[in-house]
Amino acid sequence: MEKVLLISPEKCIGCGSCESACSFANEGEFRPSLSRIQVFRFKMGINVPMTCLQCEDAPCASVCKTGALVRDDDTGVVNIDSEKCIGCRMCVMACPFGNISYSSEKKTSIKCDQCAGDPQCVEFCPTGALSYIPAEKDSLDKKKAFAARFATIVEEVEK
Amino acid sequence: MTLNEKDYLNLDRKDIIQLPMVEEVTIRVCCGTGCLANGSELVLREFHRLIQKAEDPLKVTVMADSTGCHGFCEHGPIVTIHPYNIFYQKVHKKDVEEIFEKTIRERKLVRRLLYTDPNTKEISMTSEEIPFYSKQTRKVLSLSGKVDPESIDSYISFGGYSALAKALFMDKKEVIEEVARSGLRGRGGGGFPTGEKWRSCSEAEDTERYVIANGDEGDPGAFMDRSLMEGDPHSIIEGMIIGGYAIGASRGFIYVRAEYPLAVKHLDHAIKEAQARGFLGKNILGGNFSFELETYRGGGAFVCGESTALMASIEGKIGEPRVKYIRSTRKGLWGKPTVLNNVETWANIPHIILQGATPFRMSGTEQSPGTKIFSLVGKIKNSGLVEVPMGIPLREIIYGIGGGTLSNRPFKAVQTGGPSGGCIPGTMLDLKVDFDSLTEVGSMMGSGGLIVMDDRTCMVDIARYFVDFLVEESCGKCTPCREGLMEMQNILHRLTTSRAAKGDVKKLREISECLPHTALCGLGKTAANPVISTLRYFPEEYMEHEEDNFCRAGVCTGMFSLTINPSRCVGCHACFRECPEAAIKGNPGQPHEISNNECILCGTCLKTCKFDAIVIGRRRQDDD
Amino acid sequence: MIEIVIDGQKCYVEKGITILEAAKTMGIRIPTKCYHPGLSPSGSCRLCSVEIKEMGRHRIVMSCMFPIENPGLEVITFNERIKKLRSFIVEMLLLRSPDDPSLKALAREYGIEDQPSHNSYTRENKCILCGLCISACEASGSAALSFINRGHEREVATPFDEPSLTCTGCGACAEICPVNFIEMEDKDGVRFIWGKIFALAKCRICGKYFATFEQLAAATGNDEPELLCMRCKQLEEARIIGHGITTG
Amino acid sequence: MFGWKGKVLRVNLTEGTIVTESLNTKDAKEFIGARGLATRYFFKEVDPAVDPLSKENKLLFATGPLTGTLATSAGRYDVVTKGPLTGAIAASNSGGFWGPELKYAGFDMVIFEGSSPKPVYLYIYNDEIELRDASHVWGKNTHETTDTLMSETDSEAKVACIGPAGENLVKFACIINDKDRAAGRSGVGAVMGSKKLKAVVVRGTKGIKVADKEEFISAVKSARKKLKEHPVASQGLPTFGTNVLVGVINSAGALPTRNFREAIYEGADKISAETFNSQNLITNKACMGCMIGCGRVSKSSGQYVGEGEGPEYETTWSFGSQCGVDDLDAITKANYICNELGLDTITMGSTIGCAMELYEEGLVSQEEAGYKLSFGNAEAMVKLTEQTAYRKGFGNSLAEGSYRLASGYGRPDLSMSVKKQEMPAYDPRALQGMGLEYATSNRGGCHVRGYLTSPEVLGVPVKLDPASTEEKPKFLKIFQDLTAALDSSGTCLFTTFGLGGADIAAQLAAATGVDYSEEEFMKAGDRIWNLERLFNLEAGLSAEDDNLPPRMFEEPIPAGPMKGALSKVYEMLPEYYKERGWDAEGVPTSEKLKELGLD
Repeated sequence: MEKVLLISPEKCIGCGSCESACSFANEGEFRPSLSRIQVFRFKMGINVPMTCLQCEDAPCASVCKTGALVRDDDTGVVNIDSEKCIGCRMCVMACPFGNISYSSEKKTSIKCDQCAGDPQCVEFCPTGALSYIPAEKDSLDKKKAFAARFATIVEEVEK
Repeated sequence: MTLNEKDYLNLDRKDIIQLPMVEEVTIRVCCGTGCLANGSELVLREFHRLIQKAEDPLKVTVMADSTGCHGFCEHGPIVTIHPYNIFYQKVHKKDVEEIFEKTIRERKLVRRLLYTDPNTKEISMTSEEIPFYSKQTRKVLSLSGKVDPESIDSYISFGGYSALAKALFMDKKEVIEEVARSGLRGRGGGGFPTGEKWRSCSEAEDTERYVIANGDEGDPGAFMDRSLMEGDPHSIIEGMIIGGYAIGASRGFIYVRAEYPLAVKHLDHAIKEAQARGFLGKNILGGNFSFELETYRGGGAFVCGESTALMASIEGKIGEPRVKYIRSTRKGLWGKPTVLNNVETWANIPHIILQGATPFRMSGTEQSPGTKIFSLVGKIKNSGLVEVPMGIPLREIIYGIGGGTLSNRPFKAVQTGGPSGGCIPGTMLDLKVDFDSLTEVGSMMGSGGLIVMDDRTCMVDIARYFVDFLVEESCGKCTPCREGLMEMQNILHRLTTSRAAKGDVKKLREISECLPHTALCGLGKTAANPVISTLRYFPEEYMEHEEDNFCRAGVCTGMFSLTINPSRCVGCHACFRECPEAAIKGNPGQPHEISNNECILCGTCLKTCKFDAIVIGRRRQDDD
Repeated sequence: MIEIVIDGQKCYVEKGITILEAAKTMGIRIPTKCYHPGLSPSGSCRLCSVEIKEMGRHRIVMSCMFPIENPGLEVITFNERIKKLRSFIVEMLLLRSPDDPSLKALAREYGIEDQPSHNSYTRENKCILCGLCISACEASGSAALSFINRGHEREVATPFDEPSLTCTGCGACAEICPVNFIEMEDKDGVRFIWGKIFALAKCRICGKYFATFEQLAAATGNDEPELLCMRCKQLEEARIIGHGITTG
Repeated sequence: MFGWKGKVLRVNLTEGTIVTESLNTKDAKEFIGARGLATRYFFKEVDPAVDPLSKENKLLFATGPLTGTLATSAGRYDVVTKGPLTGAIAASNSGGFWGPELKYAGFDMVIFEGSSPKPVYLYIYNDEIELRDASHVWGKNTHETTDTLMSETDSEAKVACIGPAGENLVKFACIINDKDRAAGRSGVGAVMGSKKLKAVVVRGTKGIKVADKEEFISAVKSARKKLKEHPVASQGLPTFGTNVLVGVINSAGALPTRNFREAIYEGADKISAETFNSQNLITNKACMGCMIGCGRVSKSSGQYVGEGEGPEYETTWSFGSQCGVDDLDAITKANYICNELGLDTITMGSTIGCAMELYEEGLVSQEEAGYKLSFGNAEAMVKLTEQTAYRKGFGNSLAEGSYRLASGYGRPDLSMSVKKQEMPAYDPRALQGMGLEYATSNRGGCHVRGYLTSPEVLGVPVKLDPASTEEKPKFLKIFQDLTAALDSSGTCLFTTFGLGGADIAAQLAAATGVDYSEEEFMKAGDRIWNLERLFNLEAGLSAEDDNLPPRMFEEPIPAGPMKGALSKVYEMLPEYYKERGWDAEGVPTSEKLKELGLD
């Protein structure tokens, strides 16, 4: 069953527990710099967690020449096989949202894989700003709305 | 020195022979590479000039042709005159007029240009009388030296392309089975049964198939493929067309070593002629079978002779070996089923098809039927190309055909199979030469090189020589060959230059044990063979080099001492003249002496002395 | 699925996968140097040897390339013979790159003394010629690198040793190099690699130089891509969303 | 190492040298980290008699082993030095993101020695560390400084800096990190200013490993669950912040008003959390890894227009009832000024309150003060706050704190301070336990050294009668030890609403691999407390300083639920000393020191 990781930035208090939990789950240590989710903290208490949207037509996967990035059609997750990453960083540049990064130290690109169905960022989010729910119409709409915010705001600015 | 009675008789006989009158005389000038290098083209031109300007009308029609290699290259340029079958050797431009006058006009022999056996002093008029030829079984080479390589008519006149015609009337499977029944094994060195290879390829499911002839002959001293390509190109082409028909290929490639421009020229010409005659191209001989053939000039590297590298090279990639655990017959050139055979193998095919498998099996052994061409070189009297039945004793080749070692020094070893082969010691002179027995003693057939060595050959130095060659030729792709060979080379250089370190021989052995199992391609896997086989048969020489700084063969500079045995020295003074350091003292006619203080142990006197008077000994402890 | 035996353990593997891949699924580690899961194997370092028994015959094969085609294959990934062969390869690689930590670690694992007793040359060029950089470059679509020269003189180079026309300066070659031999220097807004000088794109927000223009164009398919580093791109997106929260 | 990073950075500002040292692991185990461990280092290296603003004093920034992990609210660090306000050990604790960042850069602690000839800041990027010129930010406020330094170093860098107050050696200048988080008390910012150290900028990309991952995560999950289930931590603090206490403490008759002359405030409703939430609050925010999120993102309007964070309850009190001001915008604005200029809000507000009383007593003239400094003059309060940071006009007198101010007018008794540091927002006459806490606090008047308000008012973990002295010494010791250990672990005091020592000890043990039982953990707290006490004794303080202002004993609370109450600290002190294993003079006995390994 496809599930979506839904971000509700209005609920985020910017504690970064998600970053800690993510890095701990994926790297075995508390290391926000290698977290697959990043919290951006703005003035007026606005906090926005950013992580991979698992695009259906993922630009990162389409530029990846070694098959390190592949979208799993069952789960909808764009998975990364770090062993296959050759460090060309094309995906980093191709992602329009900056949601995939490259670690020189680990010699691989890193991105959210939703912890294989048990996202730890959600587990440790204290406010429900992150949730992991079945991909039903409602949640998909919300996810789309989240992504659509880029578009609407950009339009507004352009007007 | 006196000549014996027989010599006189022979001499007289040959001198007085009056050749019969004939209507047409054909003069064939060998234009194989060896002879060309010695000026055979000038010889041919001189004949042409003389024929044209002949003032008194000749009573006969005279033609002068070029031919491919005769094999007896040591004695080139070679000129044969037919129908008399006269075999003149070491003919130069200046001799042509004499031949023309004496043999063509006067129908007499030019005695000094005939072959004299160095052992028996017997003089031969025809090649059949020369032991070098008479003891061979020339099948594949049967037309070499007879056929004009640049004339398809010449080839056809000797029965060429009749095998192809026969094959095209056979079922494809029958052709393969005939080849399989013949027991022909790959002449490139691997010895893989050719019929099996063809069968496997024909059974691989695919739409396109290829045949390739490997003419990337690279072993030092080997030139049998070259002789065939230059001297009898049609035999190869005919074999390949038959092979292409049998496996269902529509394209073939002849991969020719970059350094063989003449071979390319002859092959290209032959292909054009064959196309013109309908032996190549669409609907060959009016049937359904179409086949295109082209030559491909090699990448100029030894390793290109390795099958995967060769195919990579044809594909336009770097001629480097590829790791393959799937046979080329399933996935070869451009991933398609491919039969790759050596040119000599291909040249065997018309014989098998035309005469049948059973006659083919008459020569050779059960497991290795047929004949094999060897290039016999080194410290041997008659060096050249020899074709012998498989299973022939080594002794027969070296003493029977080769006439024994130069200067009759003790035979020490023979290196077979080129750089990737191995040394067979003198104690194994009666070894039967075929694929399996050579492998058994730690050498290999390889492409058929035979390098003869006498007791003045240092086995460590020989290993160094081959390893030097292989280091140069290693493509460098895989670690063990690139680094391991280099490391072996370093050790061998130390061993042969008085710089041996303790454990060097042990390390050499270790590397030579690992290399065959780890290297990527055939070249690398066999690259340690020169070291392995010399270590196996001559370990004491290695230990002498490492521990005692001693080279018993007197080859490795500075690793021996030299004295003159006064009972053997006749005082010929030759060594005195050659010594670069004037270290040899003595008056002509009296035994000489070597001054240890001045001698630099270069070994020049050793090579100079005809009386075996120079004695090689160990160096004294304080010599350093 | 084919049944085979690896180190005495029966297992079922997909037909056609390599021994190395099969061993990995069983948690068996086989050392490699020229192998990279994302690239097609070249089988050139010869470190990953294993022994196989097929139709009664024992032989040594390179696990990174040997495809498992037939059931009943027996694989021995480690024994004295394999140890000897791998030690030999490690020693040979060390001759080129004696200071490389990963090679030194392998040497320790295989019980090789620090200084190979027969070490008779040291090289300036510490490249172990594994070819990963070339494969990576080829995979990335640039194919700017290849081997030149033969044998011991073999080297990785750009065509004619000139700055390559196709190189985008992505640096994958430097990243993938197992002995950190390939030099890539970013300084004062300029990247220097393989003799080619690239102007680096400067992030319009943080001002950091983050990529070559060539690579940006290649990745985005846009000749005039937005000059934003990954972090600032994310920041900008977050800012837009954050803006949405207050206004909406 | 696990939990700890195992590295200490030592920066000599006089010489401009930077050295990385290994962490003393024995001390780390015994003193945990942050407050405890830094105090241990400090005491070993610095003569307690040192002049706090001399170059011989040192300034230590220290994290705990849990700082930067997922442990409950583990975003904290301590600044340890000798306080210029108190002359006692100063350990000021702050949250935000700076402490974790220092850990991510690979360090447990930074020790500053000497003093720089010119303004500098330290930039740490993992292992790349350099002292940089800070002339261009010298004089700038903390927000400008933070923005400037982030833009010239790394957009993700974290900045701890001083404002003009620290530069001007205001005795209660604080250190501000992440713009609005303060290591507030005792004047640590002045020490930083005296060293010409404007800021410490950190960017770290490394990680923190824990000894037993599974054990740790399960301890964290269980502690987080408890916090989630506790109403104060999961609802009260996130919704109202600490301001929730305005109403609570006022109702308890313990809200000090007009320089502690009264204990209930008629304007309490106007400055309550409810009022604040409706007119000032924008949203709440959290420090690194904190699930409580008590931080206030706020705004002020009208003549006091502004944006920023806070105030905390103690600030609302100090600028509110302590000064008789009921204008939340003014209070909030004063708080913003303190954050921006680098002032401790408690001492600032309380000192102004003291000045107001001095004014009302006729000791300070309008001319001198520049304002009609009656209680309730919000405008004067806000303006004087700003003047204090710059030591302008009357601000120069205020910059010395209430004790020195009042003493200057011959009325030290009007300074509502202990050990020269102003008491916070809980009347010690109303809350006997808090009185004892103030009197015995190692850094002077302070509420976060043993927060007995919790049992005395909130009934957490048990309800104690605030008027009673019974059990207070025993409870206080436990609270003091727990707080010392907890501060040292790098976690936040507020977690104690839902957690006990065992919960923190379990997280600490799993993180570090050191076998901290609850008992060991509390003992470490005891050890730290005694160490601080030993420092103070050597610094010249004595049992006489375990005291409260005379008003607390002499002027009964005039009205409200606690009307008539006086402090009974003297009654509790002997028992407290005994509880602590100290002699009658308040000196730790040799047996006690031996027990703690401090001999």
